[in-house]
Amino acid sequence: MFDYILSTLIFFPALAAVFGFMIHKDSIRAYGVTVSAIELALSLWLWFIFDSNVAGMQFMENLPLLPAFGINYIVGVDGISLFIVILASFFTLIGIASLTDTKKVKNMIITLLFLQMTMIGVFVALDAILFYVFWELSLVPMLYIIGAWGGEKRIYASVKFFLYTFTGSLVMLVGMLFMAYFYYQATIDPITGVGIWSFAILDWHRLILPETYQLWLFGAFFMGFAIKVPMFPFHTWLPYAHGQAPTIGSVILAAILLKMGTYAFIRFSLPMFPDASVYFMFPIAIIAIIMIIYTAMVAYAQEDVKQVVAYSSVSHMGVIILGTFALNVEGISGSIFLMIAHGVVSGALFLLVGVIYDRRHTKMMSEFGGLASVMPIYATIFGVMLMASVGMPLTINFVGEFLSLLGFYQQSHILTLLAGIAIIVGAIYMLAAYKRLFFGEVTNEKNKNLPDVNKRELVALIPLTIITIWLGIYPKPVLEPINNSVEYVVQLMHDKSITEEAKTRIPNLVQASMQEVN
Amino acid sequence: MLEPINVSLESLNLMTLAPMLIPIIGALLIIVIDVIKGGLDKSLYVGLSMLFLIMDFGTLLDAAGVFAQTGTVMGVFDMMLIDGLAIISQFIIVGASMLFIPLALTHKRFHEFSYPEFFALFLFMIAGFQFMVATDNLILIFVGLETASLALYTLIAMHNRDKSFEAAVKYFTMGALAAGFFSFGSMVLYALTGSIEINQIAAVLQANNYTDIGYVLVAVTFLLASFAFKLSLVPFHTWAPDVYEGASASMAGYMSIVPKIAAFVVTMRLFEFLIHSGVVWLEVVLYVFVVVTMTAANIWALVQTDVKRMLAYSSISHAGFVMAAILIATTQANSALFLYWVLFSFTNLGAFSMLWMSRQKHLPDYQSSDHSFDKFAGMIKTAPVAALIMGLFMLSLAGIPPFALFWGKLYMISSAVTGGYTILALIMALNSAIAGYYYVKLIVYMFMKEPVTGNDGHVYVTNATLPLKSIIGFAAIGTIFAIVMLNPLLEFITAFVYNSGY
Amino acid sequence: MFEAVAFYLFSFLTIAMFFIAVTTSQALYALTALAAGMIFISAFFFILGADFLGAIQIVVYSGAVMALYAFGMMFFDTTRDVKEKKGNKMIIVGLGTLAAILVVVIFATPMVADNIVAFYPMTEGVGNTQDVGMVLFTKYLIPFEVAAVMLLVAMISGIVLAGKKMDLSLTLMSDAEIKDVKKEKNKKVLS
Amino acid sequence: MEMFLYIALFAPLVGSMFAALFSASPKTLIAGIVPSALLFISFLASSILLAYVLKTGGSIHVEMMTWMATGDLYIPFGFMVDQVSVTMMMVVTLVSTVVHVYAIGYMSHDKAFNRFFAWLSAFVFSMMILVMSDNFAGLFIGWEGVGLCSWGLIGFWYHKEVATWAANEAFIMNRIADLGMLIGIFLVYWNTGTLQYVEAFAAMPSLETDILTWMGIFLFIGAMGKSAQFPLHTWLADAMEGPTPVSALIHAATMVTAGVYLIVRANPLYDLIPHVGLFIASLGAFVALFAASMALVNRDMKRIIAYSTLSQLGYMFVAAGLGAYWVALFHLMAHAFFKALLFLGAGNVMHAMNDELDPFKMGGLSKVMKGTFIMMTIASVALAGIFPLAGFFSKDLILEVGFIQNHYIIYTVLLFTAGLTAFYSFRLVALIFHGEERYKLFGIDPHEAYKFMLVAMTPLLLLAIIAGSLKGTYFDMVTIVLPATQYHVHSAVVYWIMTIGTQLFVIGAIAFAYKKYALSEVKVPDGTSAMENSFGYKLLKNQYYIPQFYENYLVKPYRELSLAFWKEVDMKIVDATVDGIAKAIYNTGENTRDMQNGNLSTMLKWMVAGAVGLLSLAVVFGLAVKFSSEIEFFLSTLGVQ
Amino acid sequence: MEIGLNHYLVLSTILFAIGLVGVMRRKNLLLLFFATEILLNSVNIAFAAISHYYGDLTGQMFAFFVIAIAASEVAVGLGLLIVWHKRHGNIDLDNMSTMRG
Repeated sequence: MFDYILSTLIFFPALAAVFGFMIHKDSIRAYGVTVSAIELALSLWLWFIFDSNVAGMQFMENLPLLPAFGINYIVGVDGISLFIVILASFFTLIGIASLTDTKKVKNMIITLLFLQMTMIGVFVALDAILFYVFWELSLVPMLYIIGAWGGEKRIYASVKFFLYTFTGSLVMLVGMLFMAYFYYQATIDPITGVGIWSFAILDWHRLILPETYQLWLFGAFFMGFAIKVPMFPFHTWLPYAHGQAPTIGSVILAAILLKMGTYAFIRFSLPMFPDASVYFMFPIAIIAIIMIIYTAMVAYAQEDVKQVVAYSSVSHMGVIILGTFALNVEGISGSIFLMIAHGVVSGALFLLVGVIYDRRHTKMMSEFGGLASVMPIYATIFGVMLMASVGMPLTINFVGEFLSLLGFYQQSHILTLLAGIAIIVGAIYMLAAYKRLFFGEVTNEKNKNLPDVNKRELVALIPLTIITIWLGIYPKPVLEPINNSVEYVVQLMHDKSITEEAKTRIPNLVQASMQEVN
Repeated sequence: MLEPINVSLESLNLMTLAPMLIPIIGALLIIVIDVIKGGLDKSLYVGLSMLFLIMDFGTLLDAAGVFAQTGTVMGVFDMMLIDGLAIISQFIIVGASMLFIPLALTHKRFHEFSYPEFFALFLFMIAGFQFMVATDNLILIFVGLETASLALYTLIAMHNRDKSFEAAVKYFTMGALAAGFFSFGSMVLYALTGSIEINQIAAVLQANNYTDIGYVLVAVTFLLASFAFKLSLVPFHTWAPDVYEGASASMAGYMSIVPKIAAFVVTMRLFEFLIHSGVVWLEVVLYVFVVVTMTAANIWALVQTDVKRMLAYSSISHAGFVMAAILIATTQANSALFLYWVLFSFTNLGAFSMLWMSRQKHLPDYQSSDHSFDKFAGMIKTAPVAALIMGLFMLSLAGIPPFALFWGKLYMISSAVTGGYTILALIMALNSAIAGYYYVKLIVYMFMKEPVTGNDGHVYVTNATLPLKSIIGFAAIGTIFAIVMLNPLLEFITAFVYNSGY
Repeated sequence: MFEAVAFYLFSFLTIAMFFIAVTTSQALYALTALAAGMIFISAFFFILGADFLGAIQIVVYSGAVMALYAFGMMFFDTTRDVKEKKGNKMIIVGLGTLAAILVVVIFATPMVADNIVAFYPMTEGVGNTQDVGMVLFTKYLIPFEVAAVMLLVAMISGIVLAGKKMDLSLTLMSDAEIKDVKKEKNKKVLS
Repeated sequence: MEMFLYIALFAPLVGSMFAALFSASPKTLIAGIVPSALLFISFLASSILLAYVLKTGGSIHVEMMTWMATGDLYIPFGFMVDQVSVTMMMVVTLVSTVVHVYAIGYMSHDKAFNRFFAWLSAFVFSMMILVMSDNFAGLFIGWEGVGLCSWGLIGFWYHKEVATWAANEAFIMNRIADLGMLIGIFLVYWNTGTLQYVEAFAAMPSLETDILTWMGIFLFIGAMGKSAQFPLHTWLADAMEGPTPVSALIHAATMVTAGVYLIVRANPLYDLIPHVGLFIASLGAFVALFAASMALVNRDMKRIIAYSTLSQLGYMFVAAGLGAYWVALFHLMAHAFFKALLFLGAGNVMHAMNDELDPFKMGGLSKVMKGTFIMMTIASVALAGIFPLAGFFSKDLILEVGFIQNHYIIYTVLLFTAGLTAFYSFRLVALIFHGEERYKLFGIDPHEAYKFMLVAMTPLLLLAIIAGSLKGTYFDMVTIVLPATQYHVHSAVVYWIMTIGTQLFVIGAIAFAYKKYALSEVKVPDGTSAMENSFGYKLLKNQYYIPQFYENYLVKPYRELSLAFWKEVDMKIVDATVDGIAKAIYNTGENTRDMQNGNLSTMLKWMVAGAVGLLSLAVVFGLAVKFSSEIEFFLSTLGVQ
Repeated sequence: MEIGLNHYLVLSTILFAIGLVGVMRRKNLLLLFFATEILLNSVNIAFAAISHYYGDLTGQMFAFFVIAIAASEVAVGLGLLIVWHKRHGNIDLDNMSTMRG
């Protein structure tokens, strides 16, 4: 069982989804909650049996799929992916438990379970094509969720989401094929003249490419990842998708799906193309800063509270990107932690927006005002999440944001200063939105008697609040495994980098620790 | 004086004829049965055809075994050429036919199946295609092609409604023009080399070092034009949408697969050596063909309002995509072509079968054509399983992993990458993205819209019978679990293609 | 000399005939011109020593094909003037001449054709027909048989398409209608 | 001792959480009493720690647990009680205990009584973290924590638009400064490899001056925000929208002094960069004068006190900037006592006057509110720096520091400001407590506050009076960690002239204020008098037009730019490009689909056209190959390679 | 003046071009089929000529099969025309554009 835990994690929800077709629609919710609870238990168990001191991959499985072309079913988990996997199963449970949409609930739950399979698959896949399979497959359930349960412009939004990300990933696919080809060429046996086809990420990590190749491949992968993240200027699908998606869709999109892009940067771009990563560090940092400031300003201008949260996601993803391209342990660990943090916080914020949407069927801030006196508990939880979102210390976000910025500071002072504006502009739009929603007198008659959060909503929100604060105060259990794996990755990058600049930009941890010994 | 001819029977290698003879015998048998006792039910003929196809398949297995052992076999005065290409393509032809023929057992009655001749012609057509792929003699290619085409025109027309006649006439007329092109091209090649056998042509041209490049190009032009017609490459594609629309859905699906694989094999035989000899012109022209066909067909597919027509354009686009293999002309690319086509036949036949299953005789008010998009609105509510399966085929066609066609795309783009066609690889990828739109459009209709009033979902299964459902189920399973059979398939194809020298 | 005269004469005649065949607005003229052109083509075959082909040309084209067309013409009642709508003539003529010029330009240059070996050389002193027969029934046996199949296909197709059964379309009839028709008509018609 | 440390630190948190439990339920007295009691416990614990520190002269250092550890970065939750932090702890716990008790009375009629105490205690907890942390990251936790609580408390009456606006303004302005602080922290980390005070400061002397300068500047930017130094000062006056106990605790005694604390704490750094220190001192002097000038004409009781706070913070920065850290800290402590007292007194007045804030509408309140009158007067005297009250010892010391270090401009400015301080303080006292009972015009019936509130204020009163006498003990204690420079004017004559002169100047200012506002007829200004229309008055009244400037040139453009970014850039450029590409593709299809017009003739033409097109290409290519040598020759003559 | 292979090829091309013009210009299907016959016939001349000049029988073979194909096409084509004519009473291809786009 230990050996196949990852496969179990991937395919258990899919199997359950298939069986879900047979369940009567009145009982499907219980079924969904049970299944996702089991899944969460499994992933927590994975954490339990995970050895935090090991930097490399654990629970690897290797099954030939298309060995003739080097495609295998390889899965494994390390500190980088472990927590995102847990986050994915956690949010599926939260999502299903808090589901208020009663329309076609059976389809929704089955779709969610499929989505869960793809999400977990993406994060544990160690074969590029397997990764791609899950990566693309995840679009489909999301397309359905947005398109079938969304708002007025749901079809436009869902198709835009689908096509935009699909286009980017196809470019990435070409990049992957190139990478495999380069691997093939690098492994050509001089005697037989035959190379090895391999799409295994760990194999690719070992491959040292000339810088020009790295630059091009980095670009190709970048297209796929950047659109997914989404990075400026490829971000415009996101507001539509979030704006139109049902609550659960937004939650999962923000909490997990966006993380695929940033995760992929760490899993693919950095270790595979260290020199290109250094080369593109500043352009990407500038994009990240544009994301941070520009989208924060756009968020400030929004009238729809969900759009505020949506644009805030883009802004936060900018910080994650920045941390990733700090290319040192502090920055990368921070960005991974921020992925989890942003997942929890933005997921919770979307859930919170869903709460008032359920009651009023509008998300326009002008319709609200003074909710703090009508829904005090709601306002409190919202406030906690708001403060987490603006990066208040002792909340989960701060750890990630702090480390990301701290990390990048080593690379550039000015850019970090600019990126740091995040903490100002973030506060501006968030507080403005909070003020419009919760402060002031209750002016709208319809809001006078809104019920406060009910039990079902609390079931979803309380754990998130607890996690937000718990990991803000005590991030060690999460940060430690991340740190170990990141140190491994950074060392790998340093060792295989070829340009002078990369050697200096990417710290050499071995040397550093040697110095300490001396 | 003429010498008496002494040919030993063994040197003729008559076994090479077996795969083609079986359907011919079957066709003749069907006609004879009809003559002896008419009025028999179509299921008899379906069964008989199926039997003969299975036997045909069996002989192909045998031939494959022989090929694996001894390599390429020539037979009957070196007219027949049984190499890897011939075998794989015949597998596809016969296999796709086996998937097609049970589709005749619809719930509703359609005109063509009331004829025993339909089945006879169908078998003749298969034989024609088989001859076409199993030779490198231009005459036999031509005759095989015409046999198959004439039968095909008739099969289309036998659907017996205005649109099918229109389709058949259009197809026929353009086919006649294409036949003219083919014969003219062959004539020029003959004038150049004194031969009409592809390998000899190649040898002679090689020996002449392509001195008469102008002549060669004229020949290539006309041959290319005629095969571009068969393969529906833009701008020779104009027949395809109309013919697909006019033919019955099952026939349209069949047409998108079998004639094209036959044409691809011939194209591969014809152009492979030219490309390798470095005729830059051909490379450029094929490049343009590939890109234009993929892109233009995709763009037109975007604006279609009828699913079947959309699928027709999508088939054109897929053909363009696969045409890239001819351009790239490496073993990997050629293997990719066959791999792609095997996977494509599952998916596309499945998709067209779904349309076939939902074919009504009379259009309700809300439909503007047989398979307008409106018809599929809200399908998930009224016919969930059918909607899921249709969605599956669409996703596969769009190249969403892990469904069948993705692997074909993957391998094809990879072959472009390996072949050094970077830009082409990118264009192929981006075209897949454009194509995503119209496939998703149908999914949007099926899953995200409300059903039109008066549509209770019965319409989607109006033709459903057990055989139809089985075929669709088979196609669906093949589409989903393609990955399982992929490795042996790829190894088989690569070995056969490589050992045939392509 | 004779050859040259004959070539140019018949060239002129065939070109003229075919030109009439594609341009005249009288269907009957077109048919006649076509038939004449076919005959003149057979003359080339005879000039080139392909006697068998010449004979076939006359028999098949002038005999069978023309007869079929004539029958068709009467059936379709196209003896009256055929109105060719005014299309864009420029395209047609332009494309036609361009094609001709291009190919002629190429063909006007003599071929190098060094390595041409006659794979099936004509045997000296043997009649063309005999010669053809030899090749046809050895090397081209298979195409010959396939051609037979093709003709069979064509025949079946012709019969099926022109047959009476096509008058009623089962495709367009509902199940109830089909039942009624079945009762009335001979069972053999509709199986 | 560690136990006391934890008690001192976490007692407020427990109190806060206790009150938070009741935050959704109606007012319960217990939600006020328990946090107050817990704070008192915290105060006791702090006192014990103080005693310990005093006795042993050492410090207590604990590391509770790891917070963040990745790469080389290691940040624990570490706490340190040394002479400096214990001073701050005493100030914080004492003032907050007083304020808590006071608030039980002050907030007794408020619906959100429970929530108030939750926030207030949370604030104290944050402040304790701020002062007790042994590293910069922990300091930052407290730094942000107090900001958060300040936000919650300024906007406590969230149904008031101005209150929430002020809360957001305070938060955002503090965030601007926090960015500087954060950058400062990054600088510290990447240059010293640690964020622990001890290690970081130990490593600093070996660093380049440039780096240290930047470090100092960025950390000071952080301090500027919290301590509301120019140009980030506007929030402090607006923050007066919060309940008065909040103003007393946060915006007078504790939070705003965090900036000073930071500079004091980082004294090893600032010792290395005296030029930055001079800048800090100059800015401090400027702010002292600048804020005092605004207080002169203001008609809002609380704002006047806020400006005075601002002004005093300027003094503290002067001291800190000039290296007189212990002086700064001493003034901080003394100021906390009398300023809190002043605010609480103002709270009493507000209660009495039904939340009326304009002192011109009061007058003669000394009759009804004797206790408050006495307390506020003494607090004002202390503020003015009259011997022998607290202010005299701490403030005049700062003047001396300036004088001794030969910064005569600073000295002059501060001296002048001292006069202004005295004037506006007593202008306020005079307007409120003396003269005619103008409030009667407005039909208000003032009453003295609850007894226990006044009792609660007495410790502050006491300290405001006697704090000066603690100077010696204090000096001995803190100079163990702070530079022990004594600031004595060497010439006794000069010293006495200076001291007496200052006292006379100040007393003169007080007398002037009394003469103008207590003894003569005072009318409620209606905007018609010549003075009110003078440029200077308007300038001061409008706070030098700085808020307007911010509104017009920062806030509004930001809002407009945001809207433009959204509507114009995001929607019309970025998104429109994406959609444009999609539409272009779709329209191409729509426009070219007529190629397929269904007419067979057209189809055939397309086919022939295709073939002819290929043929043309073929001929062109064929000719090119045939005449390749000629073409090459031709091209070479043209100079093309 | 010697008549060479090129003469025949040129003739064949001219005839082929005439056929192409016919194919493009004819709107009556029957007459359109005439034009396709011309296409095939023109090629036949060239085949026979090449066969003659090379002394190789293959060309004649090809021509022979082309004739066979042409004949078959006529049968099928006429069959189609008959069905169409039965339904519509004309064989004008301009009436034949129900499917488009």
